Amino acid sequence: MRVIKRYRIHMGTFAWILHRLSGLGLISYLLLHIWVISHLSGGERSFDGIMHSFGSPMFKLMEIGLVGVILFHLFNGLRVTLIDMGVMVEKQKTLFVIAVIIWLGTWFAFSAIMLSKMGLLPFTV
Amino acid sequence: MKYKETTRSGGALPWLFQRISGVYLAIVLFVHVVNLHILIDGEIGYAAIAERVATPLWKTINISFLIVALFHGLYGLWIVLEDYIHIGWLRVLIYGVIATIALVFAIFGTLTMITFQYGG
Amino acid sequence: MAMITFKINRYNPDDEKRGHFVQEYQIDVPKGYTLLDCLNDIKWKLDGTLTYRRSCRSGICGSCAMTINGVNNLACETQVLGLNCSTVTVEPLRGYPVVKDLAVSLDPIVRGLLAVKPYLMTKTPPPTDQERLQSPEEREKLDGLYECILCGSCTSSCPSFWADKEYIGPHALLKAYRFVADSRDECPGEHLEPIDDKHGLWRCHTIFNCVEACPKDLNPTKAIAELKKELIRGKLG
Amino acid sequence: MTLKDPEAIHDVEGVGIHSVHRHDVVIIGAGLAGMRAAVEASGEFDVAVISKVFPTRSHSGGAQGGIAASLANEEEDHWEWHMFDTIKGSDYLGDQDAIEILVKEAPTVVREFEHFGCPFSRTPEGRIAQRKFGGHTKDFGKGGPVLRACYAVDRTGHALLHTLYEICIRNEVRFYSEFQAMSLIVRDGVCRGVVAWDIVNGGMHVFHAKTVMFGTGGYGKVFKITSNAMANTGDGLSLVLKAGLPLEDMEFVQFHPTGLYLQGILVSEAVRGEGGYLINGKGERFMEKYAPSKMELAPRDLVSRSIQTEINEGRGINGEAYVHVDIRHLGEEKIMKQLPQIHELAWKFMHIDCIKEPIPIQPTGHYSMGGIPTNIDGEVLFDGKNTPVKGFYAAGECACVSVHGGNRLGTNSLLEASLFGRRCGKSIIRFLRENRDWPELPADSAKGALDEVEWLLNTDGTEKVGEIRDDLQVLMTNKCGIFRDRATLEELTGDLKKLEERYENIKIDDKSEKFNSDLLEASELGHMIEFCELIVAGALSREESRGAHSRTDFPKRDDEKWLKHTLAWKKGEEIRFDYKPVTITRFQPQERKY
Repeated sequence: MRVIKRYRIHMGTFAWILHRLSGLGLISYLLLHIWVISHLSGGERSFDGIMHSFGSPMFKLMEIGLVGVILFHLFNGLRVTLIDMGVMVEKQKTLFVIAVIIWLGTWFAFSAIMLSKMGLLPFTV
Repeated sequence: MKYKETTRSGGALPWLFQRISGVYLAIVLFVHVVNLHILIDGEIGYAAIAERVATPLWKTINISFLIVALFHGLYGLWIVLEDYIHIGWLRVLIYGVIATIALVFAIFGTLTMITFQYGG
Repeated sequence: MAMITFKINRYNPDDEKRGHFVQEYQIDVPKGYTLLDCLNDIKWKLDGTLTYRRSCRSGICGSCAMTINGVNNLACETQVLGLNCSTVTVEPLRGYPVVKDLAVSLDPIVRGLLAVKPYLMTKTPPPTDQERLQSPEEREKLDGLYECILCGSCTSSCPSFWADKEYIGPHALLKAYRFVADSRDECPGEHLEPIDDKHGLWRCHTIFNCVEACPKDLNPTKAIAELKKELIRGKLG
Repeated sequence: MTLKDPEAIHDVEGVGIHSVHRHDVVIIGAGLAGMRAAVEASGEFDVAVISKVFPTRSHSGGAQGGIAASLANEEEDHWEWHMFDTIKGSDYLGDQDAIEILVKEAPTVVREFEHFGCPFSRTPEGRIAQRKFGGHTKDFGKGGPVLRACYAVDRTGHALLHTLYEICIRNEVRFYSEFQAMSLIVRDGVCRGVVAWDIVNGGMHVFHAKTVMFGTGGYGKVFKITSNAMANTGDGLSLVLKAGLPLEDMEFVQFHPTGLYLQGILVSEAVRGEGGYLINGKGERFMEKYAPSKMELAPRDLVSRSIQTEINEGRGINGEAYVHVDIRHLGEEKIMKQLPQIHELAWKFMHIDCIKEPIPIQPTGHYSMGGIPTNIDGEVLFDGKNTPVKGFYAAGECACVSVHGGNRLGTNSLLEASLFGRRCGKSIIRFLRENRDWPELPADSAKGALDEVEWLLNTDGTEKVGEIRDDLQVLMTNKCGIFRDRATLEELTGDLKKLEERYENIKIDDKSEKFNSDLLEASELGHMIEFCELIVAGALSREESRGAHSRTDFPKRDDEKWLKHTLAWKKGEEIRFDYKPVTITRFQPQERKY
């Protein structure tokens, strides 16, 4: 029989796993981003060309996802930094909940703005 | 009764810089995102971007952002990989690859920023 | 009374071929029975070959730490009916070499502990016929640090330790801070120096599994945060 | 292993050459006594500590309330007062020369612990804090309870034990963790080492030593309801008996008044020291009947008898076999600050919040006053004339100096273990400075132990170890507990013979060598039956009530006949007794009232 080697995932573990995954995602994006921006040197045609290929609504929606990942990494990172500074170490779960609330709140706000710019919302923000 | 005689790699200062850079990135990124996605109306195109990239202030911010983000991201990547990879030669190889990526992209990105002239 | 099935992860070092396997035992569990009571029942009545460590059965010696339903805890402090399930999975502490059944090697715990020079270090000799003075406020700083029973639950639950077997472990870091925080210790650097290492303090990624696992409700992550501050302060002069 | 001696290592039959170790000092047991001795001797000599559990798992760590010393940090106190209390507590059976050393050196020992780094609780002035404990009084018993027990919250034993382990690490003491001592090598009155079983890897090891010290602890596990750890099976006592040496005062067994109901887990005397009440089924503070002036802070033997009497006479809570200890009136703040572990234990094991509810308790087997006879320097004695065995020492619960006599006062055990452990260390140093030669190691040293293991692994009977042990524990609790009388003790003697016969017919399930706890439990059971016979025989022959030994058929203390220590040997089936006088220096025996 196979040996079960499981360990219950606590909130802190969950935060850590998400932080790592989002971090890995972001570093890939960063490298891509630098490459895209480098097209500025090639002049308007080159830049708009590359931007155009990312301009489909599909990519726009993915961009909203990207903002979500960035914001999670950002707020959880701030949580970790606060803990390292000794702030709310004993209340890390509360701190995580707070971080998640702020994350979802800001993400929602950004999404609304971006969607309205794309004209996907019936109203403008 | 000694633990392990290794050359101490420390890690204190990179650790600290990872925190500081994280906070710096949080601030700059916020400005960046607000700037690009809220203040710019309509399509993000060459003109809109180029206008922002051309000023010396934005150049400085962008270059520092580039380098700090590369450090933060790639050092983070290294920490993650270091956790799981314990084969000596593989570690050296990966470290080398990451360092090369960091160097290449830092130079590449910086050159883009410095050499760029709007309308030129 | 309730019939409970215990799925126990077993391993016999004399039977390497078979390796680890899961064996099921069923016993009637009366109210108030701890997991240790159940293991004893199984060992004494059903299967004498079942092996685990135990001693004080009152949660102070730290012998019987194991992974119970996927979480580390002391068997003697786990009320079986309080788990509210008809099947209880019992495994040896994760991350340590298994010696036999639920008994694991303590070497990683001891190695980490020895590394931090876990003893009070002073330069000035103690006063004769008198204790060193320590105010109640200074003493209070040791609360939550000195109570560690070295059961190994924390280090065994730490994903950093799972990945890096040379990681010193939260138990050792907690012990290091127990001395760094002691107003009587005059050589905090001696405890800090060994942990300023890639297998030391900096391997902690504030995952908090150790806090969840500690049967004594201690907070190694908090101690680690304090140690990080202490070390950074030292580096920056 | 250091080989300071040019002599070649001796061959021992049946044991591989790599399993023969040599150390100047070999200490069995890593509790307070053993490790304190190790700390003392390790400065100068090569010390090895053998323990069947990892050092910090030793049961000294289970002690909660405190360690006695007349530091007078909180109020006036004198060693003479402490001495009087200890002697009166012992029901005048304690040897007063030893007690004088105990109380005089106590402050030094406690302060040394502080210097080692023990996290004692503190007074506002920054000194070691002290609390009240049963039987410790002011002004030779005339005043009220005195603040004498130095404490680290309610984890004193834990704090002391871990501190000692830390200092042992500092002193580079060699630990052989998880080695079970199987036999003691004594030939011609000279101790030459021990034989021990490597629990983790299996295999017999011989430890050749110039000096051996026992700090093997007590045997609470012979009782069904006990505060003791499962490791407390009194192996050391049996080893000593098998080596042909006597045991002293084995009939004196302390029952702690407050063990958690049915579990026996210790509820520290600090609970009463801090002001807890004992309440019976009728809601009365019944101690006023038994000890009108000291109430709950009377010595343990008296309080245990009082509780048992209440229970026996139907005044337990709801008529059941328990009473309540109530600390609700102390308030949440004091409970959480001074007794956090009690709060935790009551919650985890009884699901009782002691801030809001009283804790159900019953007396629980706790401590053995008797043990291996030693003199004040920790040297083990051979006979009633105080002849020491060369190179053999003992301290702690396994030893009998005797400072506790018929009944031990709370907090004197941590003190005795560490203080006499320290004295053992010092006399070991003196001995080793004068005796540089290795005693000869007989080639057949390991034979007894090897035979025992082989028999245990191969015996093919029908009895289960667990069942026999269960029966032994129930019998000992019911028939040799707080109250004893001739009829039941005689019955018990017969019962033990039957158990012994059943033990001959056991079978163990686990036949492997590595980490075979089945094997070790079987061996431990053999040990327990062995010395239980001595406890019962001693209780049967001592026809008086003194301290913890309470004969319902002889309710009075009889100084005329019984102001003396029992020494007992076991030769085959036969038990031989001898007696030695009690040393009385300052305080003449008087009636004992609280």
